[in-house]
Amino acid sequence: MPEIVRKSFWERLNDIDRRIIFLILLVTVTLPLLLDLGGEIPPTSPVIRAHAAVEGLRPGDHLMVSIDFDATSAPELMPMLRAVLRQAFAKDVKVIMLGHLAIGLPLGHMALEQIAAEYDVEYGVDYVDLGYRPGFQAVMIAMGRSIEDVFATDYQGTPVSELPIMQNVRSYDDVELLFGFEHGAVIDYWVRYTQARFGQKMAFGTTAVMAPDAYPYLQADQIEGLVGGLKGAAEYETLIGRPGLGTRGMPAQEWAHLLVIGFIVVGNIGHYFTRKKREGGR
Amino acid sequence: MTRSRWASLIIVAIVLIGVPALTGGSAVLLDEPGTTDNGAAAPGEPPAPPCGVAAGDVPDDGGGAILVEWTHPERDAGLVRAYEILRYVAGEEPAVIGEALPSETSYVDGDARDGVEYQYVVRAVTPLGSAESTPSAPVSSAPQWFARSRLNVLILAGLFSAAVLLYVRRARRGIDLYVRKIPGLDAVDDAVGRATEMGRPVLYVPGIETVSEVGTLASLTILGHVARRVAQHGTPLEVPCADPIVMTTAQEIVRQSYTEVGEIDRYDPHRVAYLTYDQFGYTAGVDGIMVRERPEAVFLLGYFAAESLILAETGHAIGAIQIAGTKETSQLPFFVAACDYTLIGEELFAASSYLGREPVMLGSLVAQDLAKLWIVYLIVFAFAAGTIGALVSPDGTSFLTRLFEALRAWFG
Amino acid sequence: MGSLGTIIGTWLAGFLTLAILSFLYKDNPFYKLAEHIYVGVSAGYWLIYIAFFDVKPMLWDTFVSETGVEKWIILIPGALGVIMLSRWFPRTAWLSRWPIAFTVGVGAGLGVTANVQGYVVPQIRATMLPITGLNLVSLNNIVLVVGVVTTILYFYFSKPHKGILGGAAKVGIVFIMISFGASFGYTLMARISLLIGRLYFLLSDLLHVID
Amino acid sequence: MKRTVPLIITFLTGFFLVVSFFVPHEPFGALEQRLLVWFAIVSGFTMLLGVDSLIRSHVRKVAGRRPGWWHSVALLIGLAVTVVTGAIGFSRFGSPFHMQSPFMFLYTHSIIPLQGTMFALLAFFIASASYRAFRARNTIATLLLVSAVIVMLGRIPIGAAISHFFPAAQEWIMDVPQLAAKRGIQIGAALGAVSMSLRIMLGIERSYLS
Repeated sequence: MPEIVRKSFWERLNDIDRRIIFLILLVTVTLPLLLDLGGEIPPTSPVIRAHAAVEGLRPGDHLMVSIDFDATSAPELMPMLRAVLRQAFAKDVKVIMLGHLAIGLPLGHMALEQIAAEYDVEYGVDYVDLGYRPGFQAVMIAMGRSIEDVFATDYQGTPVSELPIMQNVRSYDDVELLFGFEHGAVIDYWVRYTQARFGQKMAFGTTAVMAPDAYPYLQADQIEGLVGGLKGAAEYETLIGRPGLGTRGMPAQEWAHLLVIGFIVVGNIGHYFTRKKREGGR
Repeated sequence: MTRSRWASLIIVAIVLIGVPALTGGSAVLLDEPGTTDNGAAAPGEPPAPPCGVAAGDVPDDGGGAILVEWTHPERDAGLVRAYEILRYVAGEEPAVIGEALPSETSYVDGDARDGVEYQYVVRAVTPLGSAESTPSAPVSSAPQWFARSRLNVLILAGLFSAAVLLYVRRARRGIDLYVRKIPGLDAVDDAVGRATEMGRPVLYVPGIETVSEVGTLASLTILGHVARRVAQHGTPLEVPCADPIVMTTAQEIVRQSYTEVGEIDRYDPHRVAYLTYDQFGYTAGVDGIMVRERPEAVFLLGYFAAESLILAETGHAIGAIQIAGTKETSQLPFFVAACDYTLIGEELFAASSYLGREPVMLGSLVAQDLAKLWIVYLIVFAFAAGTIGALVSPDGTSFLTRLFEALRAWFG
Repeated sequence: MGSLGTIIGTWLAGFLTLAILSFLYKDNPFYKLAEHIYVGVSAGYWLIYIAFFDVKPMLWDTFVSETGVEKWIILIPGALGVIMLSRWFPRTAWLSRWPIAFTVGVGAGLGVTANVQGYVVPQIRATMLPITGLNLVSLNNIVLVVGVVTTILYFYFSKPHKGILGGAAKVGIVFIMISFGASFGYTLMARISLLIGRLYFLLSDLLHVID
Repeated sequence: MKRTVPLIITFLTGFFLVVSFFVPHEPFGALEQRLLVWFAIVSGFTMLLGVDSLIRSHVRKVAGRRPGWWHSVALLIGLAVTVVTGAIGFSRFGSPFHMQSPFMFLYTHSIIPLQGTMFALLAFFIASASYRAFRARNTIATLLLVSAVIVMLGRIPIGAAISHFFPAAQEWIMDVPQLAAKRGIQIGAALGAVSMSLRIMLGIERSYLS
């Protein structure tokens, strides 16, 4: 007979409004970000080596930074980029940015300006953004002879001959280290052309998915170091002593994982009890 | 029932046995590879040159390419920066035409003129100077008429095509063919029917790829069927497209379906519309259509990437019946989790045959089954041959082992 | 762009981010606005992108730089493209079936060989595995062969799933479900790092709550 | 004419692509590349039809003052501004994709965050889908659930901290049963795709132009 059946706790839990799930997830991810709950992530050898390569630069040395990713991999690669830029500026190392992904370069530029503002550095003197030129293989090879041949101007169109930072930089010979941030095949060309041909020292940050592919380069000592995924970024931040998105992101990542598993468990408990009730009522 | 339980039990047993075994065995994988010590003292003189330089025409190409290979005993010393490849024709000076990594022992010269005889020299470049090999024998490049490495593809594709045509012909002659139920496809008409009853529209999402992706073509053929049903019932049909070619093709198909059932006046081309080529812009737009138009039936058929779950969850939230299908194995789990019916891989391609129930089309399904059966036989045969061969003579000399290896080699 | 541009840009980005996130609560005018802006801007973006990276280099630049036959051959797809535009005029709209037929033909032609070469041949080869003795690899090989074979048989259409075929299909569905569960779980991490990226933007770049 | 010519075009295009696959000799070897370039050019023109369709449908909404018409105004403005900035970028910097181009400013501050946020919605939907869908209703659903949880745990450091079972099991499930089912599905789907392509090439399946 029809009557108002009060829903049991488990039934209500079963049909919970999904917005409550959204909210719990939001809180779970936001809290570790806000409160900096992440302990330090102990660095592993590939990251230690990458850090040491930058650390080995002396004031006035030139670090070339290549932006070879776009928005889809920014959550993983931006924390590394920030960490490397901070380390470089703190050591008075001069930064030359360029990139082989036209649509990704604006991201790198934003990070460069942001981090530069934290330090007492000046555009054109301590750092420069050369921008993008099409045809990355040709660009890589040509820079071995003359950077100015390819990048006659910086991203704003200022001739590099007018930029103090570029006065002593003619080719790879004057670049002490290259740090590439990669989410695709460009890394293979950096190694194949610039490392093999010109003996350029280089280190890379890659997405977690790409890292295994880049590992052989590290094992063969073709590259100085390798930072992979958000975890690698967290390790790098530990090494420079400036916790950032990597360090904060890792606990957020873990918590969210555990939360989703928790959801599955709770959903199943609810399912178990309501099924008992359904079967009992029959 | 009991059989499925047995099957699951077997699988669980395999998992339980397999995993601990792996836990024990994978310790090596977890180790950090040590840094190799590279501090060997550099000898004070240039290394020995590369040797055994051999050049030959690149097979299976349209000409214009020569493959150069060499060996270099000194390579392990870690001294070599790069190899330079030099080329010349008789009577000319050798000139550098390219470079190879220290780890490489071959180079493809893609700039050869067919019929011209070239000789190659490989030069090892080290900080202590460079060393040149003796030149290779003269060779020339030539184009080929048939890519022999693709012979296996030709044979397999040829056999399969023949089977399809054969069974299509048989079907034409009126032989009755059985096809098992595909739940997702049986639900297509129900879903359209329910939308009609509720007076709500039908939303058809043909994926985010263009027509060069076969999954999109499959989706478009199913669209024809859905559009006919929709036209018969007079239910509104929305087809937002992410690709303009898909849009024009879909417009043709939908218009044709309306014409066939004599309802061309009801056809509104503005409902088969382009949104944007941007993956997530399209997703945002389709989500908007879902929450505002409240379709009762949602079809997500074709090529999908990460947006699959965004679309399927929004569709679930508005309470629509959802029928999804794709061949992208990475997206299938999300459709299975959020949709009422999911067409998995081949079922998507079977759909147009199945829905049409045209004997001609069903013939091609039978041919596909035949091909699957043969693939299964082949895999099982190879398994048996390889296993028995290995057990009979573990040193790999038995006839069966060689047969097994030959079979594998034939497949590439 | 000066710093004012960056500030405006950051606030625009912040507004759009929040507007899209608000969809999780329910559809609302802000989401609707962001959605429409997204569709409009990205449609324009891809129009420019295709014009600049497809049509300009492939059609225009080729036509300008090539000499001889190539110069004229490249006009064929150009003509097909123009014919496609005949859809604007109802009387000539039927002509657009020619370029449509061409594009569908490309899809079909690629579909025949690419699927055999890309999937069938390498996957069969990779599944030709033996037992070589009592070891882990052999065990994995058995599981793999059984899994592939039964999954293939799950898709057998022209016989009822009874008897051996029925049994195989049931084992197949077990493998399929394990596979789907695993893929689902595997993707979780990447999705969450995307959310972390967005929240970090809001908390750091926009609100400056964290650095 | 209206029906036969398209069928012939489809057949010939498909046929030449197949020939090009097996015959490297000129002029066939380069046909595949050539036809793909043609395809890209045709789709470039078709993009005009797409944008035209988008504009018309929203102009109709604005003209008819349909509910929410001002959203359509926003869409049209967004579209127009993007195309105009693209043109400015092209004329002033030689490329719309130049860093200084206003087109890139728009890209950076609207498309990137929009894309990123839509993508990030997935984190929420994956949570709600797991809550709802992973229920131990029967043996098969239980397997789905168990393998998902094992892989989820195996991918985070905590999983390894609880037991080495999780990372190892995660790896094994991904490498063996997961791969097996994926292969089975792909082989079947590939056969389906080939037979579908054949039917289209030979005109047996012709719903796209019938």
